[in-house]
Amino acid sequence: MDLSYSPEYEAFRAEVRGFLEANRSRAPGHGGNGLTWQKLLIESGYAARTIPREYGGFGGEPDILKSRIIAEEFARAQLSPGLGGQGISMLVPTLLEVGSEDQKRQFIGPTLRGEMLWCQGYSEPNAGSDLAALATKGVLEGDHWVINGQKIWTSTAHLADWIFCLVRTEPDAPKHEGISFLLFDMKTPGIEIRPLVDMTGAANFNEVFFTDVRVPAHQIVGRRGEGWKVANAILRHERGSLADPNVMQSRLNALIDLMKAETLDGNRVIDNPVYRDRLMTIQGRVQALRCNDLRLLSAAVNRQSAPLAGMVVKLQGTELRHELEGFAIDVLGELGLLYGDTPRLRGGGSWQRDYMYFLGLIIGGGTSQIQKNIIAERGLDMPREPKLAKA
Amino acid sequence: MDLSYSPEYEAFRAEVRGFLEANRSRAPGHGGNGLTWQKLLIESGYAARTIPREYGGFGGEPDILKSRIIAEEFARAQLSPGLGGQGISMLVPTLLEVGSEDQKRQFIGPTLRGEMLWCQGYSEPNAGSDLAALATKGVLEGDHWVINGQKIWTSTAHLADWIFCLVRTEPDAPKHEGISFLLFDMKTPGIEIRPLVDMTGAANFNEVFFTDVRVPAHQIVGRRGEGWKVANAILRHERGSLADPNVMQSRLNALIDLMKAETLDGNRVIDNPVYRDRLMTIQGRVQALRCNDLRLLSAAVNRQSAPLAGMVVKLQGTELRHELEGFAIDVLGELGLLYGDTPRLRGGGSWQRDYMYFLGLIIGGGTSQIQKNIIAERGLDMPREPKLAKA
Amino acid sequence: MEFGLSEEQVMLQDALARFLSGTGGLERTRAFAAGKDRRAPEVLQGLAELGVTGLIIPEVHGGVGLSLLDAALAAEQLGRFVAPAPFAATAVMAPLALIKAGDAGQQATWLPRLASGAVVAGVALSEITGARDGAGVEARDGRLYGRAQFVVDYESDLYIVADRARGLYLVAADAPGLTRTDFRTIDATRPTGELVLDGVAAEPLKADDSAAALRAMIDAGRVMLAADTLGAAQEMLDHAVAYAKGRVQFGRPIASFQAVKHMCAEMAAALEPCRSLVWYAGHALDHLPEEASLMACHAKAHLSEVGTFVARTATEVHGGMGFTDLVGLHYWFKRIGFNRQVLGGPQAVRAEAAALQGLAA
Amino acid sequence: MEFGLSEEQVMLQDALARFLSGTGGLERTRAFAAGKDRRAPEVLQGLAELGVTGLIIPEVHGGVGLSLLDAALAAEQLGRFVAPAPFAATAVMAPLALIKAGDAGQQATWLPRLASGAVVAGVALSEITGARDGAGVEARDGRLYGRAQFVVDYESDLYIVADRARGLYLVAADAPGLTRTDFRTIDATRPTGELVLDGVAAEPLKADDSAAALRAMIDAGRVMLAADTLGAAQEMLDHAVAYAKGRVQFGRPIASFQAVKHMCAEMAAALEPCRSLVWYAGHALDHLPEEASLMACHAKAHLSEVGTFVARTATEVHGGMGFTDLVGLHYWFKRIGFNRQVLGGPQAVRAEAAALQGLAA
Repeated sequence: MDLSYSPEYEAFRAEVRGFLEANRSRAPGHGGNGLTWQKLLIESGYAARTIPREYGGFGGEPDILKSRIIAEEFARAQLSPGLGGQGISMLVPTLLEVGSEDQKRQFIGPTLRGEMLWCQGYSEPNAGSDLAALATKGVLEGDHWVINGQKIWTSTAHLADWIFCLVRTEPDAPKHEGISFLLFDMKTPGIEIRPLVDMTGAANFNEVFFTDVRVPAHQIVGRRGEGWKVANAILRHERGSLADPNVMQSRLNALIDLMKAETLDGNRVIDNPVYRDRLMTIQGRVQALRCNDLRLLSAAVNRQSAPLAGMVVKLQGTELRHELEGFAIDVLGELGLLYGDTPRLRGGGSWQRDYMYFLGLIIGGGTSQIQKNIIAERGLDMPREPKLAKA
Repeated sequence: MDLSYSPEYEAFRAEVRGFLEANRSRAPGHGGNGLTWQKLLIESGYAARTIPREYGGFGGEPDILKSRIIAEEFARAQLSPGLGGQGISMLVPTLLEVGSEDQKRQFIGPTLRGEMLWCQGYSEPNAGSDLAALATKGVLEGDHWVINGQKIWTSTAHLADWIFCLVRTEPDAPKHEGISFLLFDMKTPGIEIRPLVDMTGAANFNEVFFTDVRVPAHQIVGRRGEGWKVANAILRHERGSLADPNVMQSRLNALIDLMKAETLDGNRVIDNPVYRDRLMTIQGRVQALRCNDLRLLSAAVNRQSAPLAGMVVKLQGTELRHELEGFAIDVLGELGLLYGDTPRLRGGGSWQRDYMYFLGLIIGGGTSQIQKNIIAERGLDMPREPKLAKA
Repeated sequence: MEFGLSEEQVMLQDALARFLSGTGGLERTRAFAAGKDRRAPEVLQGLAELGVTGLIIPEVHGGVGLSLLDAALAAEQLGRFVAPAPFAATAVMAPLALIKAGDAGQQATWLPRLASGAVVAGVALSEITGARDGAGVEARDGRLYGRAQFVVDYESDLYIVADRARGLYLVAADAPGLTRTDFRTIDATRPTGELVLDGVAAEPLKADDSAAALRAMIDAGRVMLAADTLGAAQEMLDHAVAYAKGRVQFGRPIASFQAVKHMCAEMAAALEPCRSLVWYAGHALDHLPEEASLMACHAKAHLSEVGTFVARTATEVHGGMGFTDLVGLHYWFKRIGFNRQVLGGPQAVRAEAAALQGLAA
Repeated sequence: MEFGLSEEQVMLQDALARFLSGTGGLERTRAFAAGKDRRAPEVLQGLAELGVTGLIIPEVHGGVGLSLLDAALAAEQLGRFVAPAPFAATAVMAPLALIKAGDAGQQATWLPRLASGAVVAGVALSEITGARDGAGVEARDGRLYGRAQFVVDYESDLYIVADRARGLYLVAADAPGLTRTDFRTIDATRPTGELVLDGVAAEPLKADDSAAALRAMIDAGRVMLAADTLGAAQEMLDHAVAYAKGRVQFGRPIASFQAVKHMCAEMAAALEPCRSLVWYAGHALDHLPEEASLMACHAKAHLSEVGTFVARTATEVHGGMGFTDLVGLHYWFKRIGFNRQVLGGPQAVRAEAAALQGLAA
């Protein structure tokens, strides 16, 4: 057990801090532009760090601790850590793993530099928890796939240049083996985007409809029918990131500040023992998840295995965060109901928004029910749902 | 909505009170004997009230309100309401419904008078939630059933004169149709009783082993293979009674007294706002169950239907009671750990005992998981567990 | 002895349900939420025709003269249909104030107009159940000064305002010196806001014991909010069960998965006893004076907790759909959220329940 | 940077697990619980041979000189095997008191004997973490008066007693004026009881700041109890999963029912982060002084809550068997219940956590 960083890493931390001090004025929100900032970060090795130079990255060695130090220092300085999004976080790793050389050269660089925005076409109205039931069809006609069907939960579809999309191309193959992973331009004729308003009132997601959308045959990643395999390796990355305990810790600190600032009948809310007890209960759980996160980091650095510790993050994290935000609403009482552009609003309405948004995350990215199946089956080696008799 | 009782019932209540005042000295615990008290109660119509005279009962008309008034007044007077047990509460109604005339005349009277104690032989080690899987075998040899097998959870087996027992007599019939309902003497050769110590430290239950136990063929209730039907109608009566909200209310009052009496660092526990909040949360839930109970009583009296209200009682009641007892332990802190014959014990150790005992009741009489299945399937009309494919 | 609803009460529920679904149900609510109007006059009109606005107002004043339990049953239906209509204040708390603390002239002036729906009355007493931001109202020389937040049925023609001394006052919405600030909350179906009173001339309700009237208003208001949550939560549960039966994943209705069944069973198990609790609390308001305040607290707090659980769980059963606006489930979710905080959050109400029993320090 | 166990630590766990299962495991515990002996000398002897009694005692005093995290790992194994052995006081809190507050002579006298297991030391400071029944100890003229309840590792030769002024004293178990009253609790594996001190001659520990030593003792004791619960709860979960896989009902292992799977998944999801929390809290005791007390509070309170949940749920998964003595699951259930209350129940400990952060009123 050693929570300190070696001198090499402390030096690296100092380097990052120096960079951030020197370049603060070039960061977005401080006078700089997002795309040039991204370019600077890649050149300096603070974004796209481990992606090979020939594909537009920095070409550094993978080093989990350095990645962590970068994340920590950017957060501390409250400067943008560069571009994110599903193109960078999901498509790029996919292409690196299974893309063709041409695809890597064509797509990774512009994606990293923010010149090419992506959206993800996985879920469908009848393929949610059961993603492999997806029904969007792709039929090869000559040298084009002709795509018909509908996707849902497509965030940033209205902004995206391209989509990476799961399409059923082998209708006669078993469910999991009939899917292909296709890339195509969102300006292709036959694509209609409808914003999907959610309970927070925002349109964070879209429905996307495909009618005879024609996609060049070579824009497939992996082979025909391998789409499930291609997509699945990457899906796992998404889940943990939904419930970062360090973000939770900041949120908890904001909650404590709120409880010190707000009063009920002239008494500070923090002085109410019942609320204080509830706060401490939540703090204890946040601490447990933070320690768990430290364990996962250490396991990754030291190439040890802590599978169960990883599997519980999404379930525990999203539920706790939802609860934390709901507690803040209770702390505010009627003031906690305020939402939108309104007088007396607290925290920009973020408590209500995140209360609802994290209910969405409890559901999204694998519902809590699916998470429990995974923990039981993969973590505890309990039997999978048995096959049913034919009706 | 009318929570008052009509003059007829108020008069009946006065009559019961008069009886109790006049006969207090004849009650067990006040100088009287249990068996003569039982006889007096039957003669006066306060026990075995609706059971025909020819079988040894009082022969009154069924009247739910009068039954309730009797229960309330005996509880108020803190006098024994007469004998209970599985013979009276389960076997007698069964015999009345499906017993032969001979069986009724032979068994009901002595059972009601406490001259014949019964135990119940239903559960087996491999037939718990799945009771229909029971394997104790009965083979007809001449004019006797020969019984081999094992029962478990047999309370009062060590005291009982007779047993009513489910036995598989038709091995080739479908699972639910191969069971018969037999009655036999516990002194029959081949019966071995082993006490089953539980987590409370008491032996409230037993295991009972049968080796070539010979039972006269006519001691069957209903026909061969009808045992499941016979038993099941009665099982339902058992469930609600495990979680009487009026008992819960007394327990809550005892808890409030406890919180007023106990101190921590010299302060009364009731003055701790966190504990008070938890107490009020529990009180609100107890009130909800009491009101639900009132609704069930009213529905029974007025021949209305409130099926869901009935189905939730066991689940909600046992879980709330377990929680209430656990809270009392927290209230007592280290003192709440004391158990058995020890100095400084509070409430005779009842908080710990009932905390454990009600965990047993969460499990017994249909586990909470089975209760939820029932609520979903029968209460909400959701599908039953689908049939599995053959492995 | 009968603990259940009479035929008339069942008919009232049915009539209200028919009207509220006939008036557009969720679609009317959506339009209201999306539009700029902060009143839905035709809904109010329909309620008036059904006698809901005058439900507890004596017949001599043009009302129907029913009980507070009947009012709770109406509130339950309003919650069930997330109706964009004022109710708890204008149809219950304000009439109660006038009945219990108004003089004959005040009653004759206002009760018939409230009964007919010609006048809508809001109630400003949130500071009595818990003052935030230093809000509160003081009376000096027959004039009111201060601030009252989170007025119940805020879009009104008339307000009943409580001052810090627990006196009750009538204030016209257009009284000079009164400034109104609209709030937006998560619940678009029940507009609320703040009154700033700067020397507003106000007519006191002249009862001997306006504190008792105020207590009765708060008790009744809490039971109405609890009933509203009951209706909303029951509707969410019904939606969840129906959705689970229709939604197929992994080749079978998700209602056949034990996890989904148990989520629904847990909701039903928690909610079903709540119905009896609300009935009892509603009945107690009129008939069991020594229990009324305590049962109102328990109904409010317990329904808030169960409602929150059902709102979340029913949304989860709907999967992603529950999170979208498409099925509109969030209107119920937010309505339950609103009911939780107004007239005292669960913790505050439980503290009051303890105090009512002499258990507070 | 490494947040995990070293090879040596894993070996320590394994050695202890081998010894404790070899010494009879549950059967030894049953025999201890059923018998009249309140000490299990051969278990203590074995622990001494493994170095567990001297784990944190410096090598110069005959100990092993390991860290408090190592002690927490040992506590976890003792909980896992519901071992009938003293530990939190005799191997951790008492040595800490002597190391932090004893003078050279006291250390030289006692530490080697504690390390070898020749002397067992109990700790009487429950009144500092919350006094019940008006208990408490006062020092006057070098003598102790009063009552100390729920002594940790009560069956001892030597006690470290805290008085109300937070001074620490050494008291021999056979000191004149000392009366012991045995208690029986649900947890038969760790005897406890009460000391009545009537002018007992006591030797003070002479540190400048005995309050700091006392604080360190309480922090460490709490982490040990949390670790004990971690081990016990993990064992219950493992038992539940194994039982569910073997138990057939309705023609299939109950582990294949989604409800049972989810109960186990919920236990694992709650428990797995607890492991890291206990590690961190154990590490903080030695290395992060500014966090140590707070993390000890969180570990104690959070493990108590999760432990209670796991104890109940694992019992439920076992169905009726879980309720019987046959599988002995209740030994773990009761051990977790014991750990919950000793050295401060969860609510009291959370209140302390708030105070440590300056959040209390």
